[in-house]
Amino acid sequence: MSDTPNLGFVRHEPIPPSPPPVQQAGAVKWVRENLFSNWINSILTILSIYFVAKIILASTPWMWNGVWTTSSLRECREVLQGTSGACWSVLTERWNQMLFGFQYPVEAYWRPTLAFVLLLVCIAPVLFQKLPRKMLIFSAIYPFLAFWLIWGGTLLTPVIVGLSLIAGYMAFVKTERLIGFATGLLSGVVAVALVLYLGSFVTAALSGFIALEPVASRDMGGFMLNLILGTVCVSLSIPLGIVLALGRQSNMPIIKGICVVFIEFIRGVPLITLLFVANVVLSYFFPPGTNLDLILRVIIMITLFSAAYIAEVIRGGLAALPRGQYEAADSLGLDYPQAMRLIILPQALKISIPGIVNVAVGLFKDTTLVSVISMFDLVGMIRGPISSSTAWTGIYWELYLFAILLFFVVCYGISQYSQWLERQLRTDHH
Amino acid sequence: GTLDDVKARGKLNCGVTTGVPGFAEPDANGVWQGFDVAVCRAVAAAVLGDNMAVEFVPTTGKTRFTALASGEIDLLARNTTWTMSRDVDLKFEFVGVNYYDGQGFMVPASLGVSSAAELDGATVCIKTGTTTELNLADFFRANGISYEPVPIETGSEAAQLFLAGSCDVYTTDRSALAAQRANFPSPDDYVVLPDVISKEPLGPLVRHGDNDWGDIARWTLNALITAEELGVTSDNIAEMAAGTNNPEINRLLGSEGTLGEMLGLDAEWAKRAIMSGGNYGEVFESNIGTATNIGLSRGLNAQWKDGGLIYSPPFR
Amino acid sequence: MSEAQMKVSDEIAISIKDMNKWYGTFHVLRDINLDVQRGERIVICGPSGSGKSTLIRCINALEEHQKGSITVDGTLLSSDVKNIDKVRSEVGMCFQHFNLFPHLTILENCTLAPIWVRKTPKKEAEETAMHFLEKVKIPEQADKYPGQLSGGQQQRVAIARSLCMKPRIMLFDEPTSALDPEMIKEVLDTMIELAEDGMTMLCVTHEMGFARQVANRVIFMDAGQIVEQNEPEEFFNNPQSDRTKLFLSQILGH
Amino acid sequence: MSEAQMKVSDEIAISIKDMNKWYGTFHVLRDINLDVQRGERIVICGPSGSGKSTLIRCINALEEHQKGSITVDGTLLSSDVKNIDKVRSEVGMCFQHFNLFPHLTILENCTLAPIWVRKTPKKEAEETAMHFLEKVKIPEQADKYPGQLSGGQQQRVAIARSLCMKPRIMLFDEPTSALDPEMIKEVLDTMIELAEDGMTMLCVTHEMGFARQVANRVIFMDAGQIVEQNEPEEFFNNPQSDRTKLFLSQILGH
Amino acid sequence: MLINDTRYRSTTFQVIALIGLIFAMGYLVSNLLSNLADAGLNISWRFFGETAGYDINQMPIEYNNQMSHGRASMVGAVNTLIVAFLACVSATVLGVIAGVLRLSNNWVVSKLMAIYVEAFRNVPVLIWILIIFLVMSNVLPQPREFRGDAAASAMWFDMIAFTNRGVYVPRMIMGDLSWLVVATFVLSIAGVFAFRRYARNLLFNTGRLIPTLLPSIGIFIIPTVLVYFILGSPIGLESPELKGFNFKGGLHLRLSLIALWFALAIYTGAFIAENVRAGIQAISHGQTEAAAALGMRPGRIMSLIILPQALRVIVPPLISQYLNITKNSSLAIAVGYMDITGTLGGITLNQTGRAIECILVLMLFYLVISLSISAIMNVYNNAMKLKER
Ligand SMILES: Nc1ncnc2c1ncn2[C@@H]1O[C@H](COP(=O)(O)OP(=O)(O)OP(=O)(O)O)[C@@H](O)[C@H]1O
Ligand SMILES: Nc1ncnc2c1ncn2[C@@H]1O[C@H](COP(=O)(O)OP(=O)(O)OP(=O)(O)O)[C@@H](O)[C@H]1O
Ligand SMILES: NC(=O)CC[C@H](N)C(=O)O
Ligand SMILES: [Mg+2]
Ligand SMILES: [Mg+2]
Repeated sequence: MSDTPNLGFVRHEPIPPSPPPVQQAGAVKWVRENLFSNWINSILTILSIYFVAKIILASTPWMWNGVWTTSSLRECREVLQGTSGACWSVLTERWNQMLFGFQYPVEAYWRPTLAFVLLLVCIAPVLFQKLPRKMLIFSAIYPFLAFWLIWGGTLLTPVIVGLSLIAGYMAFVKTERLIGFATGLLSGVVAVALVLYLGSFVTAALSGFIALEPVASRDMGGFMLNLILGTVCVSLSIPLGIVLALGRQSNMPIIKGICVVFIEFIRGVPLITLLFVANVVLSYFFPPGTNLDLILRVIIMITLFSAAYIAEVIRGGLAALPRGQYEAADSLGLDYPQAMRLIILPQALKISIPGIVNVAVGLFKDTTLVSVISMFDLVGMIRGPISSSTAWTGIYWELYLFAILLFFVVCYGISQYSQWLERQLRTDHH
Repeated sequence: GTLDDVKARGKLNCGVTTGVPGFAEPDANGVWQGFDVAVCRAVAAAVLGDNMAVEFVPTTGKTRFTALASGEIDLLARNTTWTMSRDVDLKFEFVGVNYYDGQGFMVPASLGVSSAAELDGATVCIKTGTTTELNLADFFRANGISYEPVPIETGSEAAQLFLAGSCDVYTTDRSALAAQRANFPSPDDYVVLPDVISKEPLGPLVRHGDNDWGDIARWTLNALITAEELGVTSDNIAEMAAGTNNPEINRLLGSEGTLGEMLGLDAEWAKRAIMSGGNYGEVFESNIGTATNIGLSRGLNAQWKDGGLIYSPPFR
Repeated sequence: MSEAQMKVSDEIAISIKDMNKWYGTFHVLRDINLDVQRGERIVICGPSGSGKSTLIRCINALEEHQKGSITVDGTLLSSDVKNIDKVRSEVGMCFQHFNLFPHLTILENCTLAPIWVRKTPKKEAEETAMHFLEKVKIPEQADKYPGQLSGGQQQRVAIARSLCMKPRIMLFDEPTSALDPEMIKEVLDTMIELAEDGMTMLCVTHEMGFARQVANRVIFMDAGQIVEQNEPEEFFNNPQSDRTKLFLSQILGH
Repeated sequence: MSEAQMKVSDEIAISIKDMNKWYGTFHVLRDINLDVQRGERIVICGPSGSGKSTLIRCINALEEHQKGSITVDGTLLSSDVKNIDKVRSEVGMCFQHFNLFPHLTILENCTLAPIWVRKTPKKEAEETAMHFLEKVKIPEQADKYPGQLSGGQQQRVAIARSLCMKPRIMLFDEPTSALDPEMIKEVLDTMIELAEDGMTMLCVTHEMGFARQVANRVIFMDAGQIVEQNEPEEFFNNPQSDRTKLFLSQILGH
Repeated sequence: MLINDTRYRSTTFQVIALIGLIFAMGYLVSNLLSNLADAGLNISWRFFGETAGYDINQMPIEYNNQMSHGRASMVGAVNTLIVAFLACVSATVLGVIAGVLRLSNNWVVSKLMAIYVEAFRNVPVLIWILIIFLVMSNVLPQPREFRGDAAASAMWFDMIAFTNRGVYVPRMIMGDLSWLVVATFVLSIAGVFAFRRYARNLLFNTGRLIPTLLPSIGIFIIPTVLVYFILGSPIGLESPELKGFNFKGGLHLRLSLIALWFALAIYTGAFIAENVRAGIQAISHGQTEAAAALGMRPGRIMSLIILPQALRVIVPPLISQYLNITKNSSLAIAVGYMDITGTLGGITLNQTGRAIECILVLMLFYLVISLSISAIMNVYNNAMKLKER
């Protein structure tokens, strides 16, 4: 130990804080470290900057010189006189068709617009747990309101459907407490059917009562159709997905088998083939005389499609719950439906929300495939009526950029939300 | 039967093309117009008394037959060629011919091609799922020349590719070629070759088996044709309906006989059908005739008396 | 120890006869015979894997047994769901990891089963729940969520939750083994209080102090069998079998 | 303590002069001056965040310093990759979380670097590896994967892995703090054995028993500075600064 | 009641479910049969043997319009596999590069990659397919613009022509002894592997690390080139040549193929990039540090430590992306690429009107592919599972 230096050294006052050396801070350092840290990086940086600059130089004049006020491509070309420039006027001319399709009555555009604005209000409390829970009441009313706004007709129709659901729910709750889940379900269904049946007389008698001009499903089009298909199918597929997920988790081999076959089958085939089914064979499976229109058949198939994917997400959520939760529910004497409804699903669904949101984004993008079976969604409008119209044959960049923008805004927004939610779930307690 | 369904629904579901100018295309207000559309409107007028009570279902070459077979539409009026296999094997009922057509080729004038036989090695845009696809294969095989098919779903996309020069030739029914060419930015740069490589009798069709409904569609079309033959037009129909001294006109317009009842309709069915868009000639002229920018002449589609093929069985 | 002797009646609360259980081909429980009088407090101990948890879980039918019979409060545990439901509503259970429902408040945790299983009106259920929460000394936490509570508090909530079903028998499966030392005491205190009220209790635990103070009987299990049972004093001071001696030397030697 | 006194030579293994380091604008290490003789065994302690790990990591260039110099075995640590490689092959390091490579067997973990960095023939590398695995007393685990071992075993493998590179200096960053109490001992025993073989060691640890038994010198760091350094006996019994006293009272008071 | 007895409870439920399923199925099938009967149709597979009558532009296997619908479907199936394979390979390359670059410490590059990933992930793939298709058909020159002395466009190196009908590239013409060249080429690929193995063993045995990159390239190229010239250039390149309306000769990558291939690759590449990034980030930094502390260089750390571990994380989602590519390739129909959806599900369906049969076979085809891919994935997952206690 003899020659260890500085033994017993004690520093009495701390050294005052000192700034780091110059080359260690500021913009210079940032540039050196982030752009030119070695020669490969430098080359990459220069290449990328060159590349970006080229794109910007090429596209800005085109965008900037854009023409906004002509009524056909020919006029637009004349105005531009050979200089590079976009014919944005196709957007000002046809924005309404791209958003609402070409058959939706112009004077009723406010209705779907309002419906989609309210949609934001409706899903806000579901997506953000911090908002007041009272807003959920509006979320519950919303589907009926939106139906009325978009499809029109008398307000009585959605009101009666709503009432029938309430009646069904009451009947279910009452009977379930007295007798049991299965009976409750049955009486609920009976109550719904009864109210609907009685209600149909009322609507028939009072079809003009607070009525909006009715619009047929096949008149829906444009981006509105994408949004309708997206929201309707995802909402419908969640209950179905839950049932499938529970079935797949079940230890009864036959039920499990049915669910597995269904899920794997749907996930194994492309959506297009399912749309073909909706388009050309589904009608054969309905009793003779039923005539569901195309949009309904498409909704059925897309719902089945997304239900299979959502079931897999929810299955993950169910698997993530500790066994103890199931056992605690059992030992308290809760039966299977109660345990699922009160204990398991609320937790599993919460874990699954980010996954469900991802499926929803994917599905929303996939709604463009309906253009392949000649429905006029946003892409269908662009490919069909707009580009084949005499005035605008030959234009594509402007139209598709608009479509890209719309989809990007919606999908990017949603996926940012789901990432936020994932971070939230990772940190939050209870 | 379909008649009852249509009456109960109050609307006729009619399948049309997704957009061929002059034949079926929604105008700026979204109202469907065209030669095929007129047939639908006439049937709706005859059956429902309202020529606007039609729900137009746009179909592609691919979806049209399943739409009809599955009952999604009651009547398909979509420049569809009457072929034996469609009639017999696919179980449809063609109710007549409203346009006698043939398959033709359109090429850019600058190509300097004057006959289809010079098309060896050309790239050909073609609508899939049509008779023309098969005709084309047969034609090139028969002539021992090669080609490169570019299959396209809808007419508008085919036109886009053709205009961009992605294919040298665009082939389909000559009527459709003319219609689409009329819509091109500079129609004169493109020519339709003189060759006609097939017979394409285009007509409306219904499902096989429901003969009552088929009769209504068939005789509505015939009523339009007969009206032209007898000189009944939308202008003079009102006075003629009051009664004329031509008994066939009287039977047609219901002032004499019970032809309407036999169809399960009222006596004025044909009058309404004709009033909806005029007689066959009027429909032709206002939608695709020489006065329109499509500019098709009657040709084969002139009345038999004028040397054409348009010929209706008698109303008796 | 002396206070613990009170209120043991002759009525039989649980009666297990020649009970056997297999997991697949693995014979977990062998010829278990056990009668528990109403008001009795039994502590079960034994090495890990000896089948203690399994035994407890068989009693409220979380696991089914394959041979022999279990009768709880006169109800024979058979494959009839009605009987199983009856037994479960008579028997409360506390788990090692509490298993509170994290998405419900403490109060909702406690009222859930009374409302849905016992069909008690909500108001009444909440009153009962507050009563038992007071008993376990955390009424002020009623509106919090389980995640906001310490382990000891959570376990006490779990006990209160079971009590809200007004069970006549309570089962505990190592209720303190997931807890930090400071918290163990608060949970044991709650259990002792419960014992003093005369609750019939079966408790798997290695807390020997608790066993001494509260139990009427200590059962030692090994390899799926009940090896030895005795009053606590006798059991600890004068174990009969070698296996028990070895085991006691290990856990008391700590 | 006495055995620990052996084999300290005059040669200087590590010499740190006026070393400063910043993370962004945060001044983590301030004017560090430290000379380590060959064979010396130094324990570094201090409150969390005081920069102990950072200091250790600067020595084998896992972090770069911005001012001052570090010389290891005569090699000046500059931005020259050659020098960094040289230093790293002289200096072994053990991390708090072992950082074994989970996709390789224990033996492969130990032979990877000798083969690819030192270009030792595989056979020879394996022999060396087995030798060191025997030294840390787990030769029988050679063909298992890290995931199949307990924490203590994993840490011993990590030590063996470093030793296989035949380093002249070993750095340890809280090698035992992620371990259960039983396992701490087996790792410390290995380290003590290493110390007895005369390895130069720098060890961040709060195991004061270890420090007393093995260290030649204990260094106390606070706020990025070396506040005090002394022989262990002196350091523990007679700390000079108030900061040290406070710190020692906390960790020894346990 | 059976339902109250645990022994029979689940059986009872299952029997009820089964009966329900049978009834539902029966109901659907009876509807189907009665609807078909009403329409006078039937289910029949005869059409598969009948003459197709239509032409297909891209024929990887022999086909002409006198062959059967079954044959046409097979051409379509092979075309599906071709585009799926091309897209899988390019999406992987693109995704790996973008994923790695996104983690790069070069700010510009990583931001660019982030933009790429977000832009392409959040817009429907159908739009990308259509855009690439339209842009290429409108921007690229027509074949006839290559004609004449003062042609508006020229071929690259006189060999490659970019036209708005696709890209024409040279094709290899196999001469008499060409099999020898091919054999040499195959052998030299084997040689590269053998050499790398040898180098590895050399390192393991003697500790000598010989350079492998240049020798590998050498072994890869030199023997083939030598044999090629020794045999007197038996393999010729057939360059495309403008003849009549189109380029003749060479290999024609049709516009529809390119649009579909590129769009699928770029779109899926964005997803793969995210998987790659997540996979690399999933490997804790401690692994890198431990390896660095052992004296390993960054390149070695990547290849010996990070990649082997990251691959386990990356491969399963990668394979499900391959599945997505295969399924999305059915969008071929939007640009007229003659895959199986275009032949069997398109023209054959239209011409024969056998909708139910065609769609059923179409679904089965995709199902078989999907199930095989997932089977491969399961095998992989099981093989690669990290050993745990
Ligand atoms: N679901 C099961 N399937 C198969 N074997 C099981 C299952 N549950 C428990 N076992 C086995 O049964 C035996 C008894 O388990 P049990 O949990 O009852 O032991 P224990 O006495 O409670 O032990 P501990 O003190 O560790 O909780 C153990 O060997 C265990 O591995
Ligand atoms: N990469 C980094 N970037 C910025 N700050 C860092 C980084 N690494 C460490 N620090 C900060 O530097 C300080 C010293 O960290 P260091 O890990 O050296 O402390 P320590 O003494 O080892 O503490 P502990 O006992 O917790 O391991 C801490 O305040 C820490 O927050
Ligand atoms: N242009 C069309 O789509 C119809 C083509 C042709 N007349 C057919 O019926 O098949
Ligand atoms: Mg246990
Ligand atoms: Mg540290």
